[in-house]
Amino acid sequence: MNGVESNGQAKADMRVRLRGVEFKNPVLVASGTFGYGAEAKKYCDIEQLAGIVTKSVSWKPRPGNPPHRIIETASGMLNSIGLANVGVHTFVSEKLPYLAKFDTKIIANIAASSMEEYRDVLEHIEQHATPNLVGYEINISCPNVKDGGLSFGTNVERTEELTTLLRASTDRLLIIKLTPNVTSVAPFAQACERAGADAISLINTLVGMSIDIYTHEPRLNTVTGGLSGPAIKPIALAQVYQARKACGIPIIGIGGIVSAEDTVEFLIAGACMVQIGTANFVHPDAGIRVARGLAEFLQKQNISAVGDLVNSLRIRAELKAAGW
Amino acid sequence: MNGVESNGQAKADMRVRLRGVEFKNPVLVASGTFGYGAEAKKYCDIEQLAGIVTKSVSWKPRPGNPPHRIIETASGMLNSIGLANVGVHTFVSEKLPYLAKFDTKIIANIAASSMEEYRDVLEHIEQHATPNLVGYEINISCPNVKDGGLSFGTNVERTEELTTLLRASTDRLLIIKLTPNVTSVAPFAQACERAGADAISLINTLVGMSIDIYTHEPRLNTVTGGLSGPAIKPIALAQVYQARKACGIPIIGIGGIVSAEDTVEFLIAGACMVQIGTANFVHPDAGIRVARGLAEFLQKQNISAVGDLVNSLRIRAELKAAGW
Amino acid sequence: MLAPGLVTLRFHNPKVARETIAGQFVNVLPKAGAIDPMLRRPFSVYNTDGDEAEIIIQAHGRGTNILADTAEGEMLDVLGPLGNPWNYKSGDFKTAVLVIGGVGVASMLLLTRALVKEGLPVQSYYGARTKDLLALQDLTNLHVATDDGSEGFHGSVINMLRKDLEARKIEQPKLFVCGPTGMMRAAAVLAAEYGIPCEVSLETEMACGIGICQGCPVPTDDTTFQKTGKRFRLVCMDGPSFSAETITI
Amino acid sequence: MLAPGLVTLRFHNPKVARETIAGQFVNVLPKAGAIDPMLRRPFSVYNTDGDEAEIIIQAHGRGTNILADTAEGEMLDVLGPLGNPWNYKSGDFKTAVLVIGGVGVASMLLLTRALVKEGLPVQSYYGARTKDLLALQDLTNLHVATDDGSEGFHGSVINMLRKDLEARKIEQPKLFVCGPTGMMRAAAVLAAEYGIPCEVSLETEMACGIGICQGCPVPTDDTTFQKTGKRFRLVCMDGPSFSAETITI
Ligand SMILES: Cc1cc2nc3c(=O)[nH]c(=O)nc-3n(C[C@H](O)[C@H](O)[C@H](O)COP(=O)(O)OP(=O)(O)OC[C@H]3O[C@@H](n4cnc5c(N)ncnc54)[C@H](O)[C@@H]3O)c2cc1C
Ligand SMILES: Cc1cc2nc3c(=O)[nH]c(=O)nc-3n(C[C@H](O)[C@H](O)[C@H](O)COP(=O)(O)OP(=O)(O)OC[C@H]3O[C@@H](n4cnc5c(N)ncnc54)[C@H](O)[C@@H]3O)c2cc1C
Ligand SMILES: Cc1cc2nc3c(=O)[nH]c(=O)nc-3n(C[C@H](O)[C@H](O)[C@H](O)COP(=O)(O)O)c2cc1C
Ligand SMILES: Cc1cc2nc3c(=O)[nH]c(=O)nc-3n(C[C@H](O)[C@H](O)[C@H](O)COP(=O)(O)O)c2cc1C
Ligand code: FES
Ligand code: FES
Repeated sequence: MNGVESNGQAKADMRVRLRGVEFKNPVLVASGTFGYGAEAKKYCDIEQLAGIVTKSVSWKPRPGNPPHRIIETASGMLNSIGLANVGVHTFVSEKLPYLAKFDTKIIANIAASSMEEYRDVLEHIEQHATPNLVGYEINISCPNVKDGGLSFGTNVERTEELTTLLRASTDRLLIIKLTPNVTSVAPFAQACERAGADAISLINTLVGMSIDIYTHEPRLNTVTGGLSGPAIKPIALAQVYQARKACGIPIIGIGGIVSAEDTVEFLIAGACMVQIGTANFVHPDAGIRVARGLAEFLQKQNISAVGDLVNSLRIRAELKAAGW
Repeated sequence: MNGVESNGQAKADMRVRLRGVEFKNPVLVASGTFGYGAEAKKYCDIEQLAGIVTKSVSWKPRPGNPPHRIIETASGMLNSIGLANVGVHTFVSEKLPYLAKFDTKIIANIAASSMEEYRDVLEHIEQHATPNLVGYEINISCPNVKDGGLSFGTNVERTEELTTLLRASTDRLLIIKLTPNVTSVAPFAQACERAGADAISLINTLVGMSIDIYTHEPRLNTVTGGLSGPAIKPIALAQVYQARKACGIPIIGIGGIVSAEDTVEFLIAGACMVQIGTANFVHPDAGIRVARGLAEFLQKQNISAVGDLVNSLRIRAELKAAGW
Repeated sequence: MLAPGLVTLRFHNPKVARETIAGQFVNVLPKAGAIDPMLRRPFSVYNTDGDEAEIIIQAHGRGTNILADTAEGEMLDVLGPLGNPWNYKSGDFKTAVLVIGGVGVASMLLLTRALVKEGLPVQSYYGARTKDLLALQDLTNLHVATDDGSEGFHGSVINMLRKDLEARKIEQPKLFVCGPTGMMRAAAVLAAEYGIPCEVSLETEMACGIGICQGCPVPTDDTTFQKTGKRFRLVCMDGPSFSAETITI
Repeated sequence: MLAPGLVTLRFHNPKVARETIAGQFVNVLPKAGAIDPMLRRPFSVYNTDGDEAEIIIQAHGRGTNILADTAEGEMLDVLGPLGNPWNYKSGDFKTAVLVIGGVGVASMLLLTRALVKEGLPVQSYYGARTKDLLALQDLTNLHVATDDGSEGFHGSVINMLRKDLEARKIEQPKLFVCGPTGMMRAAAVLAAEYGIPCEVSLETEMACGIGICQGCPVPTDDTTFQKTGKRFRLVCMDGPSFSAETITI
């Protein structure tokens, strides 16, 4: 399956497995940054992506927040979309079937305001699952709606309880998406592991704010919003590293990734896959650019499989001894 | 005292008071980003600054961490200086007397690894206080030394206990410097208020990381370090706003400020003063550039006193009603 | 230079040049490879000519300042054409009335051309603060208004238009409006008053320009909301031009 | 162009041009007003001439690529002169031996001039990967080594120097070394072996260049630590050149 390049060098094995599921490569596109595929299709050959994490879906459709929803910041952006989505019924009747046409994996991201709603949405999708729907990403970390799950994401017990509940409802991949807006991500990673999650993904956006100095009004209509983009990459990387030390389940790294080099950092820190978010807004084909760049990197570095990079951080002995 | 410009417009009143202490303007330079004054003096007319927050001082001198200590990131930087400092004895024998020559206020920043060390350092400085030493900033938030106070800064009870202890030891300004690496800054702000702090300052740096993709080693010798600069401004602003809602004591805003406009955002969000950090590395006179720009802004906007900006955020009624 | 502060960028892009219909826009990266500023900036396609296209940039912020400084020969990273065309084939008018404020002029050349091709008469009402800010070329049957009276009608372009509507000078008009929000709102009110169709081309912040970020909503008006169940429409996908009566500007 | 990949920037700055002593550096902003990349970049002052100064830039990263693209006439934001000069007045040598690798050549022109002014003979040992990468002008008594043997000695500049030291060709030498870390380390070892003074000019990341960030430490060697109590010295303030025996490269 792994081809040999004309220069004789073996192509690196880009495949990744998450429990039974095999992905083409480690590069997913992040929830809320790729729509439901149809919009970006024109600019991005979806089938070159490992998979698409769909926009958070809730039981009922949500109109989202009033404008302004996005503000550019230094090497990043704030958003306050407010989980605008079509609701789970349209999701299963229109979006999933549309996405089923592509040779790529689909992970349905779910947002809700109660245990029951999370379960109901998941079970409804289970009942209408399409062949390439491989799992769920549970958004307990949206900072810009009042009832967007952050009350779960900042509470270890509720995170564990929710994960246990959802675990009972599906055999597909169950991925819990964690928030960086906590003192330590470690206990959350451990709670997810205990409750049987297949993986965790992190980070969601950081709580941020911007003010119009002439009107004295917050620039985002929800006062604060979620910060994403290259600005947050160092924070995301630190949290992936801390989660890696804390738990044994796979980690999907997210936050400020724009290049193959960024991706390699996340893999070394301990993630086995990554998601591309904000970068899709700049280049709708960012995901495949990153995947392609990653393959080239592996080949240049003579690394035969992408898995060899995962969790390959080298910390010198004296630092380890000093407790770092 | 407030002059009138030749064009007839009154100059805005830039003064700020923190309890008994009057500052020329709201612009301080942040701890660890301006040395002890001597180095930057050549490039910056120190007397135009409201004051200098000195590099964190501990009981004994600290050599700091081995290289590499700084890494540039997207619109920011990571540092792992490791609280390199001369120790409190040299601080009072050399640094404070040197700083006493300038017509500006000095705030001594203290870092320690135990309650007793914090108190001892503070009391030692008290005994050797110079006339322009107006107070203390207590660093309970350094993310890049193992014993750098973050164990205080992420624990509400210890924050309160420490503040109470130090309050008993000084009548000078007592400012507690908070970390953004917590789930919510609100209880910390409240603990400081309860324990009698005169003000809180925030934010210190965010925990971040960077990896050399060729050697697989962390780029900073301490694996993780502290993220500062424009990248973190939206986060800092949100935390100032959240602290403002939570407590009644003055707030000093810090984080990514490079311009007068940035400063105005922090004032509107609820800070009454700001500190310039990383920007000093680019322009050692960043503080006076910002102060001058702020005076011009006030004049152009016909705002008669800088205090009028403080906490002037306008949130529309419907948003308030919705709980934002 | 068209007028002070406006810069025209011409670039080779067969796709944009050949496929753009009047009213569509492109999303342009201020600086390829840079991560600050990071997001693309949307601009109306001003002109197309063979394989080349033009945009007009009013430099006033981080991204537009960089773009206005683009040197001859530099590469421009352009995504487009995006959005929907002006709805100039709606058939509910006999005279197209272009109502233009400031850099809104950038979406009017292609529209004028398209209308002329359809055989529809065009009247252009163009307002600016002062004479020097007018970018006059390419407009047909021009009526100029300046706030300071330095040229044409002394006052707002909306007041000038109101007088002409009052005097029934224009046969079965439809307004095509692009300019500052205040002007678009006033035009919408005027159109409602006279019961004439009115289309406005909106500006909102955009992260993607292609419908994947949901960052560019415009609230619908209550009737439309009740009819469609949609509280918002997306300026990049559903617009940028909307029938004024269906939205809340 | 001096050599492929090296760009010379000449700028008007009376302070830098008049005050710089050989070995000092300037800290240059890649792009004034930009917040990414944000930090200044340090460069040796290569040449001074009246009110003008020159630096040589090897473009290989975000900041140096931007600087290498600086257009004629653009403003350059330069802080300096910074750091200490080469210690060429130490009096403990009769022949100055410049040991140069790659872009380390940038700090050698002013040093050569200063040494000549002091009446001290200069021998220049200059190594590069290949012939084309050598920037040869301005060097006195040049001995060239290339890794690929395309010019001069075939091998490392350190081995070439070792042979000449072995042959006692050089009278009471002192080494002034600037180049890649590995080369500087090797030069220090060589100097220790022969018991000759050696000064190395170090490169570390710098945030400020003026001593306020503490970001640029170099560890002292154990003896120096025991004598001074200082575990680190700052490259920007205490350096950039150090007596090789006092530090741990
Ligand atoms: C469909 C459409 C067509 C447009 N056509 C033109 C045109 O032909 N010529 C022209 O000069 N301008 C046009 N604009 C406005 C132009 O996009 C903004 O002036 C530009 O994005 C401002 O960028 P900046 O970096 O200079 O400002 P900054 O204030 O630095 O931008 C910060 C952020 O806010 C956004 N933003 C700021 N102002 C506006 C605005 N008025 N509209 C939308 N986003 C904004 C930016 O895109 C960026 O994301 C159009 C806007 C839209 C939506
Ligand atoms: C005292 C001194 C004198 C120097 N003189 C010269 C000279 O004359 N000519 C020349 O071409 N180079 C010189 N250098 C090296 C030059 O500063 C770096 O090549 C440059 O900073 C790299 O910036 P970048 O943006 O291209 O690289 P990036 O990798 O994008 O830079 C990221 C960060 O790392 C720092 N950094 C990266 N490489 C180095 C390095 N080798 N040394 C120090 N900091 C680094 C940058 O300053 C920046 O903060 C000197 C360095 C020092 C300390
Ligand atoms: C506009 C926007 C919308 C988003 N919507 C969602 C969402 O619906 N559900 C979710 O779990 N995360 C959402 N996110 C978070 C991203 O999936 C991702 O975690 C975050 O943006 C960090 O990655 P990035 O820096 O690559 O963008 C959204 C992010 C952005 C910028
Ligand atoms: C190099 C460096 C050293 C710092 N040292 C200290 C310190 O000793 N004590 C402290 O309280 N904060 C220290 N800080 C944190 C700053 O005072 C400030 O809180 C932080 O950098 C955020 O502000 P900025 O984004 O403007 O830099 C340091 C920051 C930097 C970048
Ligand atoms: S700009 Fe992204 S959806 Fe419209
Ligand atoms: S670079 Fe800041 S102290 Fe040396």
